[in-house]
Amino acid sequence: MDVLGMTLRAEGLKKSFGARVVVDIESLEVAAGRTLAILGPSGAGKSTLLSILGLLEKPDAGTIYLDGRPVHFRDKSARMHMAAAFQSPYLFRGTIADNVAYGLKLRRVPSRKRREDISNALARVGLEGWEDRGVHTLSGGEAQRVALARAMVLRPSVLFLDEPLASLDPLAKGALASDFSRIIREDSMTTVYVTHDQNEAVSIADQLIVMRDGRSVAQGETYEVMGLPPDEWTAEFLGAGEPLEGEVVESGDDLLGIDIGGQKIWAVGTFSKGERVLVGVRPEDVLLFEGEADIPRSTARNRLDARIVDVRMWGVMHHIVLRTDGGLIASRVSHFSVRDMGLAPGAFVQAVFKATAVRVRLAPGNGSSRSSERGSFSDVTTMGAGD
Amino acid sequence: MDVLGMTLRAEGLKKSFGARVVVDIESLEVAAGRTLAILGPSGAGKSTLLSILGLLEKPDAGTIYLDGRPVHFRDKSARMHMAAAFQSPYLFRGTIADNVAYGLKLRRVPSRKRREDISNALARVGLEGWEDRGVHTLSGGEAQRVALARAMVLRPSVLFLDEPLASLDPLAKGALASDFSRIIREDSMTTVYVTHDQNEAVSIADQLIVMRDGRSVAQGETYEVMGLPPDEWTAEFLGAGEPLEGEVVESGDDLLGIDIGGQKIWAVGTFSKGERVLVGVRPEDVLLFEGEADIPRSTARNRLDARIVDVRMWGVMHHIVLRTDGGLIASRVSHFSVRDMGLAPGAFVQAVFKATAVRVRLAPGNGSSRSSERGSFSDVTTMGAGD
Amino acid sequence: MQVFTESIGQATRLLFEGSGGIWPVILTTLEVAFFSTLAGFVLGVPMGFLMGATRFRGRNIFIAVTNTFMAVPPVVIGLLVMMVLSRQGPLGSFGLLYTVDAMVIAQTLISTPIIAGLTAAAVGTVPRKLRLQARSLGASRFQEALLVIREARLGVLAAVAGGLGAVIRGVGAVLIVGGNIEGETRVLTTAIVQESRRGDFAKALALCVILLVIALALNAFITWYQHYSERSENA
Amino acid sequence: MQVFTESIGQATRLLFEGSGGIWPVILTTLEVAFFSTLAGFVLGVPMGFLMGATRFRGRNIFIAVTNTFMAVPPVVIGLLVMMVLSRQGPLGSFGLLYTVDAMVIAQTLISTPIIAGLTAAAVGTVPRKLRLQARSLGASRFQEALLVIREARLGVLAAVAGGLGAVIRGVGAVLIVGGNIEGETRVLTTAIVQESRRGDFAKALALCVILLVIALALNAFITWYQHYSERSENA
Repeated sequence: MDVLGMTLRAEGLKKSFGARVVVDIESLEVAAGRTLAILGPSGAGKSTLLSILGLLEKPDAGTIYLDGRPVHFRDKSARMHMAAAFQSPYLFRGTIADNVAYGLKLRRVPSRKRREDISNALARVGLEGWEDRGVHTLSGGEAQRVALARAMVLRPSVLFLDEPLASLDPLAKGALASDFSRIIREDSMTTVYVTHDQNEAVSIADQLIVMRDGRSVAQGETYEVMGLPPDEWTAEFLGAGEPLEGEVVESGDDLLGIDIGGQKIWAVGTFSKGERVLVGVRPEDVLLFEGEADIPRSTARNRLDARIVDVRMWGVMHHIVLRTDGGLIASRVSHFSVRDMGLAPGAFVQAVFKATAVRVRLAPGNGSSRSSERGSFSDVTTMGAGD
Repeated sequence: MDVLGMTLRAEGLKKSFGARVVVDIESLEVAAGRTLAILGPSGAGKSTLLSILGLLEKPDAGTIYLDGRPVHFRDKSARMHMAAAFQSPYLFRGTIADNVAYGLKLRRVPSRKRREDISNALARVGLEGWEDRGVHTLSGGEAQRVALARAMVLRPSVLFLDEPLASLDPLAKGALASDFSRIIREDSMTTVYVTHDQNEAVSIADQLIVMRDGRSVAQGETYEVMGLPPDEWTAEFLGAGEPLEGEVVESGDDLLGIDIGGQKIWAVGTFSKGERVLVGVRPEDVLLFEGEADIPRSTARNRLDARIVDVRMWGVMHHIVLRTDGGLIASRVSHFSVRDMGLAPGAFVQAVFKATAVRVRLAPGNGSSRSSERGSFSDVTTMGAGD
Repeated sequence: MQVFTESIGQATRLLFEGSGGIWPVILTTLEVAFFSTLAGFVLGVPMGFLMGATRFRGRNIFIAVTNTFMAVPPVVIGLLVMMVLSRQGPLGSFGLLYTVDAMVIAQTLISTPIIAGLTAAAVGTVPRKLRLQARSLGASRFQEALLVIREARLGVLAAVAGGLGAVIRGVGAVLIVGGNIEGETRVLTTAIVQESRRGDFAKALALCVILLVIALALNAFITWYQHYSERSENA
Repeated sequence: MQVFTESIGQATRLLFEGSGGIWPVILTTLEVAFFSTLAGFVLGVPMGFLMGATRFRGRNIFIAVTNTFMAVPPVVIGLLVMMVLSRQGPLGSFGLLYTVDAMVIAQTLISTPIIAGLTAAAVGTVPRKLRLQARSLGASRFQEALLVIREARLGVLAAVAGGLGAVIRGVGAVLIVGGNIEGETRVLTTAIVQESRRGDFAKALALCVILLVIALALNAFITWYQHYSERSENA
């Protein structure tokens, strides 16, 4: 299918309710056809930001650009390029076909074409032939599929999804997440996706913006932000370890040797010798071995001696915090590993991870920050060595 | 603290709304001081079962026993041993102290003792000194803490929690889950915990009952059910692989060798040679190595040659389905592993896991089922080799 | 109980006689009710939408005025309309006092705030996000408003029925501005007052039966429509 | 406009004169309103709770009867009460016709279904799970009911105010059963009808002002209390 998406950019968005600043975003950009997830806890201003970007609410200040053209809150032709679905499906009274027809009628699509479009849209969300069912007979997951069909049938250039899966149980959520993701990619719509669930964000989005109290605390490519969050709060929110600080001591052939408190960590990237950098690794990329185990050489180039300082349950896994000479890192291991290896605070282990799993960026106060290689954000708070 | 909990048992519970059977549970039992999670998708009848167990709703049929004594729906003295908190905190108008005082007043606790109890209860849920705040000023997480304090201050023998964390964002959820878990264990209350989230269930519960359409499809110790679900639907719901069927070919010293389609799987247990068994392993316990890699001997005793048949995203991880000679197993690996190892459908890998991570039970139609070692359930659908 | 049995017998005869002063009374009642409810609908539904579903400067004052109007006793409205229409009043030259038009004007002042207030409550239950949803699909402000009223149509219908019911049931305003002139401005309620004060229970009861039939038929229709509508949606 | 200015001047004098037939009228109005609303409260709130918050066999019939009663025109209620209390009626021997007691009885029949219906709507908004929550903490059925009514207290207050408002505003029933006897059963609404039909606009307007003050003060109190209550909860 041809590319539908338009580039969505915003500058200086501000919105307050009374004295409370709900949104205060300097700048963001989503390239045509890409997916941005807005991630954050309740009350962070995610939904308000989405409403502003979707021209549904008027910001107190700031401008939104569609393919470089500034568009205003009342710009009807710009709004015709957009569509949205929310956490509650907000279906209108009537049949499924009535609902999916709503936007098409507003666009004066002739009725024969309309019927065809509705039928195709329903087939794509897995509700083929459901046109004449009443909306009150639908389950939560089915209603959410209708809401997506109602937005998607308009072939919007920018699609806004506000926690579309948050009210569903895990089975329905799993089924819908993969369908939503497939449809967004097939149509190459530019998509803005609000969620408080980092798993959903990672599954669906190319880029992340993490919000807290209306402000952006991290922006960038999904795996960069997940691997190396810019601060402690974001790290905690994303379930990542805090960044470690070190100095590049070897550099060449895209491989970096970084000295962190006397231990050397290998990473992939193009920084110069002597530069001070921040380093992060996702807990799920860190394997633990017994302290004295003789680990044969493998592609997992990094081995750090570490002592366990905390073990806590994290659903079906355990989240283990380790102290190395360079600082704290985390690992996620299964229940059985914890029991078999006797992983408890105080135990000595070896933490093993690959060089490619390590994210690196310049430490603050170390010259100007570099721009990301992918560079979709004009204001990149987080960036990594790329891949 | 002394043990508060009472044993809660139920037999033949049935409840229909109109023609729809909402609850149909033959039998369940929670030993004094233990925690049972009722797990299942929306509409499975979880909340109705909790209401019936908590003497809040009248079943159409069946009996509930408290420490062996049958109790009826209108049994006020039995109800005085119970307390509940729900997904919405349902705080009453007034201050926090008014709310926490409610059950104490009904129990005619003198006002000086009441103030003391309220103050202690609030301190335990992390709201020390918040007595005089109005309930409308609270965040979702704070309100849920008040609801827990209001139930807990009564020192109930059985505590009922109905999705207490489902409406909260992940940060608040994480903080509350560990506090709830700690408080339940400190007081040794018998607890029934409804959730649709397997991570929550695993974090908090000793025992699981998985419900579908009002019926129990799996009951047993948490890790037994998680590791070896009794059927395909439950396996899918719990994110586990399907059970593999094999024959015990070696047995002795608690270690079993099980032949599964020509490959041998090692497990821990006490079955006899020649018995046909079902075998399961959690995806998070399965490590993948490249097909030709020479893996040194280690405590991970099981190595199976496998071919990848499916790779899909599962939040921050990937869920990988593998075909072995004995059937399908699953593994969960990080994004970087997938990329670095080129894990894609068709690739050959070695699946490595420990003998202790394997759950085993007799295959159906292979003599009578054995009773579980812990034996809290009178009707154990799932049981394993124990630990 | 004799008074009842006797009166019911006489009332039945009166009803089926077809003659007498009953038919003009019924027609005048329906005429006043229809036009004052129509006017209340045209004025009240947009007012209710503005109050219930929008935010504008002065909205709270608007709501307070409507609530106040709902609280004004019908006899007060009757008196004020009478003074305006009286020969010395500002509109005295039109000679409307003691006519059906005067009754329609007074009853419209009663039905409009009721319809507006109940419509505001009904559209207020439609989630604001449903309007954002419509907007996100390309609806203009006017199309949004139509959708909201359509979503709240059971409540809006109940509002109109509430206005109509008040107009049919009420006696205070029409008694004052209509004057209960036989063959001209006599309506069911004023006729019942007149006949019962004269002690003609049979005639009063006959009129009551007709009034009750109209009032309860309206009530039954609303109840039926709500049930029917809910059921057909869940089918 | 002359009619207004003149009347307002005369009305002001009448109000501050203190003499005349005005004070007995006001007192009778308040007496009827107080007792009929009190009776409506005692009967209507429990009925409303049963309809709005419980499920029992026959509940739908109960609701339908209440709705029907709310739709019955006051003049019909007036006539029926009159017939029951008339000398030939079942309770004729008590001699209640054309007394304040008769008016209280008729107005209670009007206020009770209003209070019951609005209370039912108010308690119906309290989630059923809140009652299960109370039950799970050890509340008996009665304690649950008290809690629900307490949670819905703004709505219950509005229900009582609605009943009181209808009783103060209404004229149809009291005109019939009271008979508008000077110094005995004359109330503000019946006096306004009488004076305006006699063309004594000044006196009618003076009475209107008093009636309006009572009606609007009630309205203002409810509005204030709701705002106050919401604000103090959010403080």
